[in-house]
Amino acid sequence: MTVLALDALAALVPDGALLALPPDDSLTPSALVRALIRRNVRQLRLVGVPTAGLGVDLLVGAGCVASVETSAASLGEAGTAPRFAAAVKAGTLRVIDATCPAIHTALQAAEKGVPFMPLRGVLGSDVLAHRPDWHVMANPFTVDDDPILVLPALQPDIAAFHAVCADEEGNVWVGRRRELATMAHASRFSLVTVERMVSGNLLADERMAPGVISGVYVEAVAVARRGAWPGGVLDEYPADRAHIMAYAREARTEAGFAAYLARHVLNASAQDAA
Amino acid sequence: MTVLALDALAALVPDGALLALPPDDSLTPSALVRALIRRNVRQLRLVGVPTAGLGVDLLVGAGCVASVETSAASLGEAGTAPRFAAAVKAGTLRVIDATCPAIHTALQAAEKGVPFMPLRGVLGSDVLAHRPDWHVMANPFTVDDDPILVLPALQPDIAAFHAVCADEEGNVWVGRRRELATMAHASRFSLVTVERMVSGNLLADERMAPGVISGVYVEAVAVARRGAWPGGVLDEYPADRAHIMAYAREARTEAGFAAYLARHVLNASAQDAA
Amino acid sequence: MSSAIAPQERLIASVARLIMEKQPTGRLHVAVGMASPVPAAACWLLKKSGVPIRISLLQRQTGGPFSEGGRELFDLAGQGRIDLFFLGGGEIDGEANINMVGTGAWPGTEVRFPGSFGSAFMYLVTPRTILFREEHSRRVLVDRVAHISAPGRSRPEVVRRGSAQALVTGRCIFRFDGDRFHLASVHPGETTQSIVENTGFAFEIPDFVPVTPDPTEAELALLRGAVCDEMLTTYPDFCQRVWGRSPAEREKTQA
Amino acid sequence: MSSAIAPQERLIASVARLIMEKQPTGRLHVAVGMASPVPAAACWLLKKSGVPIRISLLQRQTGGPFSEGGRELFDLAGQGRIDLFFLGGGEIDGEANINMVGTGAWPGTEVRFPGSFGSAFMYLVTPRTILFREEHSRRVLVDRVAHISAPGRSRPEVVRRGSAQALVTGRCIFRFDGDRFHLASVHPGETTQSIVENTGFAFEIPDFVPVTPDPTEAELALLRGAVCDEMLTTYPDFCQRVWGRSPAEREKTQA
Repeated sequence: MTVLALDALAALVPDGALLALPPDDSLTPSALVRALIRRNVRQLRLVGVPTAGLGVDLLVGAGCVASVETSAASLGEAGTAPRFAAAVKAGTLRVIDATCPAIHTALQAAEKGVPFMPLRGVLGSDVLAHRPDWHVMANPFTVDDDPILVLPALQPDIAAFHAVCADEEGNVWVGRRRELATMAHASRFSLVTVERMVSGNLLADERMAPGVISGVYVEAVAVARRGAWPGGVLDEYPADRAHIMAYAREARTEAGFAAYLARHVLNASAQDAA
Repeated sequence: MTVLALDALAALVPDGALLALPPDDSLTPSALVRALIRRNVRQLRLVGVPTAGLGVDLLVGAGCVASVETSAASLGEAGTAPRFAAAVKAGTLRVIDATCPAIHTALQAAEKGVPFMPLRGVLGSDVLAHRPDWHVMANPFTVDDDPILVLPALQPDIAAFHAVCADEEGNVWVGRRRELATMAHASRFSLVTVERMVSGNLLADERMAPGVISGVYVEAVAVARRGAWPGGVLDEYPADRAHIMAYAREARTEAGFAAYLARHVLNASAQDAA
Repeated sequence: MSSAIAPQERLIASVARLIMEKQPTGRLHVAVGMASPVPAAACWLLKKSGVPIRISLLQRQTGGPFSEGGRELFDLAGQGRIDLFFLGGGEIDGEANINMVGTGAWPGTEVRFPGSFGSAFMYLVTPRTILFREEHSRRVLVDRVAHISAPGRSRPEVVRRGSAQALVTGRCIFRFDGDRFHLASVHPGETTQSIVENTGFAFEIPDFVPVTPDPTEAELALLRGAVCDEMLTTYPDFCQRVWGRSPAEREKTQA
Repeated sequence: MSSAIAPQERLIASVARLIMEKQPTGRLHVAVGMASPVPAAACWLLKKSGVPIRISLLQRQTGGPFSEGGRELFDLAGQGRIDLFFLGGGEIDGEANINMVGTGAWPGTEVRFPGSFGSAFMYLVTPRTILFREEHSRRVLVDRVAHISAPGRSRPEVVRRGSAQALVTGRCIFRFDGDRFHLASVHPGETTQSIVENTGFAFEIPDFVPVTPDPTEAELALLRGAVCDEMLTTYPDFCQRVWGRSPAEREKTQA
């Protein structure tokens, strides 16, 4: 594990990477997303775990994205993800619709190193009808007619997320957001921004260990204070609802989005690197 | 969730229950095991998650057990679990041999509410040859010849374990021992002994929440100070190796085991209830 | 006497009554998804009334009921441990199919809705679902959804624990019998005729259609007090709109 | 000059050399199971020598490398993220099959061993396994194990990342070529003849069989110092037996 500057962390995401991102309320790596846009990354294949928020909308609007696999794209109370919706309408974005537990389950399959995992429900949904990569099989444990969905393992190239802190071993603390652990375990490696570095070993502290993702999975870390903003971080700072609402309004138009990018992303390297 | 006396907690385990227990190094509920022997429980079907230790050996030796599903029965550095080994030799115990990740996986299937889950490895092991309830199927995601083990969901009636503390909502803190969470989630309900009760809500505390098993799964709690003894509890107290070593020697004979029971189990209700 | 009853207050009380209609033998566990202030308020109303209900709210500023991350809700539901869930949809049809994906060609080239979230799973594994959609128009309540995020009915061989119990809208309450919707009550100001005119699907109309009852005085007091208190940080806009209260005001009151 | 080399010290150094034989491109991740002091010491020896090795020790008094509980090791191994693991066995045969279950009828009515632990899984999913068993006798090293906890070889269609690299005993080191064991070196005091006499399975004997080398002075110094320090709380009995040190003594030294 190495500690890098934010832009160096962003440089570890190659064009075309299959990149897993958490939604806005789950330690979303907003500062890294902005750095990725500044570095002009292209053809990302994103996975919203299990949904997509502002970060995905920014990357789509900035032209960095080839496809998005997700259960939903939404800004929460602020409504539709505007650039995502516009790209779907324009046909410029490949959307691979899923349903939340299917994303968790496919990642759990990768986490365990098994090629598939079953999931109840979903049969009869058009989500399934549009997923030729998903199979329906007969439950092998009953002689009854019992069709069940099986999902192929989903192994992202990279999981990116924000955490409260990292230690020198690359262990990072995400607290109760354990869906991030599944995502990190399932991915080839993780890139993590943190509020701060701490000394010692987080896994040696019985109080902290349960909320830790082991450095085994972490390729590199960058300090990005308030790096989830405008998302929030557990009880450290709340989401900036006013900002998200303003974004939702402004990004309805291409021009508004361009203005937002110019103001908050392209000229913000100094502030994100702080 | 209700807070009960230890004996009242033990009374919630009916004869014949499918009861999941952690091994000695993973918050084992030793005080509850002793209470179960005192209440003369019979025909238990135990699951050692994923192995069996002193608690299982005591229950087997005291004649409380019909079957044990586990990956191993061992006292660690103290060697063989003596009453378990004697019962296997005598043919009085039904042993259902498994392998550690198979037990974790079968519990994860129950946790997710799916009827089965696959696992790599195991093919060619005689463990599989003796498990008619396990199936080998063709991986449905490849046209190659790719046999893979699938395990049926394992839903214990009851998960019993020790935790550091419980709050009034029945939330219990087990720290990093998250295999207990899988076990608790997979079981119909959990019975938990704790070192102490705490006020407030453990799930509302971002520092504690990651190590919490939600009260959703917990039927009842009893305070049992040093309730894992002779097992240890995280950094609160270490395992009592000398005691376990002495048990391993003494329980080699029926008479020695009876003497141990009389000294440490049958006459110990006052001390366990303290 | 209370000030005028807000439409949302009536909806909240209606949802609360529907929740209480079929109680399981154990403690009722109700989960509420994101962006669902009316269902959340209905749960809080019951809890503040002393009903031993367990609420798992997915949308919270901090804290939350789960320690396995967002996955735990779905695992619980997969086991059948969530008794009741709420779903909405950009389109809902007469077979209780819901469309959260969009209209036009897949994946929503005409209008893109946010997406299916967990609906394709939750609708089948949860014993009861209350459908809630405030907008009641032929745009939303359609004869046939453009795409099925989650089906209202399943073939007999498909494992399914339940389906829609009812559909609550800004104009009325429908019940679902497993095949079709039945008009159960109309909100004040609506008539059977106005419901027919604004509904794109066919439904059963009983001989007598009651008016949806008002919340009681006790319910209103709870809604405007203890329930709003619980909702202020999670749904500030909703609380401002319905009750004219903001988190800042609460802090002032407490200070 | 050092005091006499303990047999365990030679075994530890031998295991350490085997670990270093085939390095992956990235950082080597070695996991060590319960009740495995020699493999654990070999890993510590490498780490204290400055080798960038990642060790995941399942047996620790407090703490530990994982936050998903014991399951995380198996998940990591399932993914192929554990490069090397150690296995032993009540019986080991010439095809590198291991028996951790017992002898007599299943499940071990003659002698019951503890059980298979994770072996049936780890042996197939881990690229390298070093077999370690200090007792070298015809009781342990048998022509054919009574029961196979984990097979040394698999049919070609079975997904398998690797098998035994070597078998280290109290008398010698065998290498495994995927089919058979080859005698690689004998410990001081042993001969090819003594190995044949004490081994129940057939194995290849090369023309020249070297003697297992002694640990170097530097290795001995590390073993008796920094390695023992790390092992004291986890394996107090082993440290007492091999190095005559106890945790209490360590506390005294540090105080």
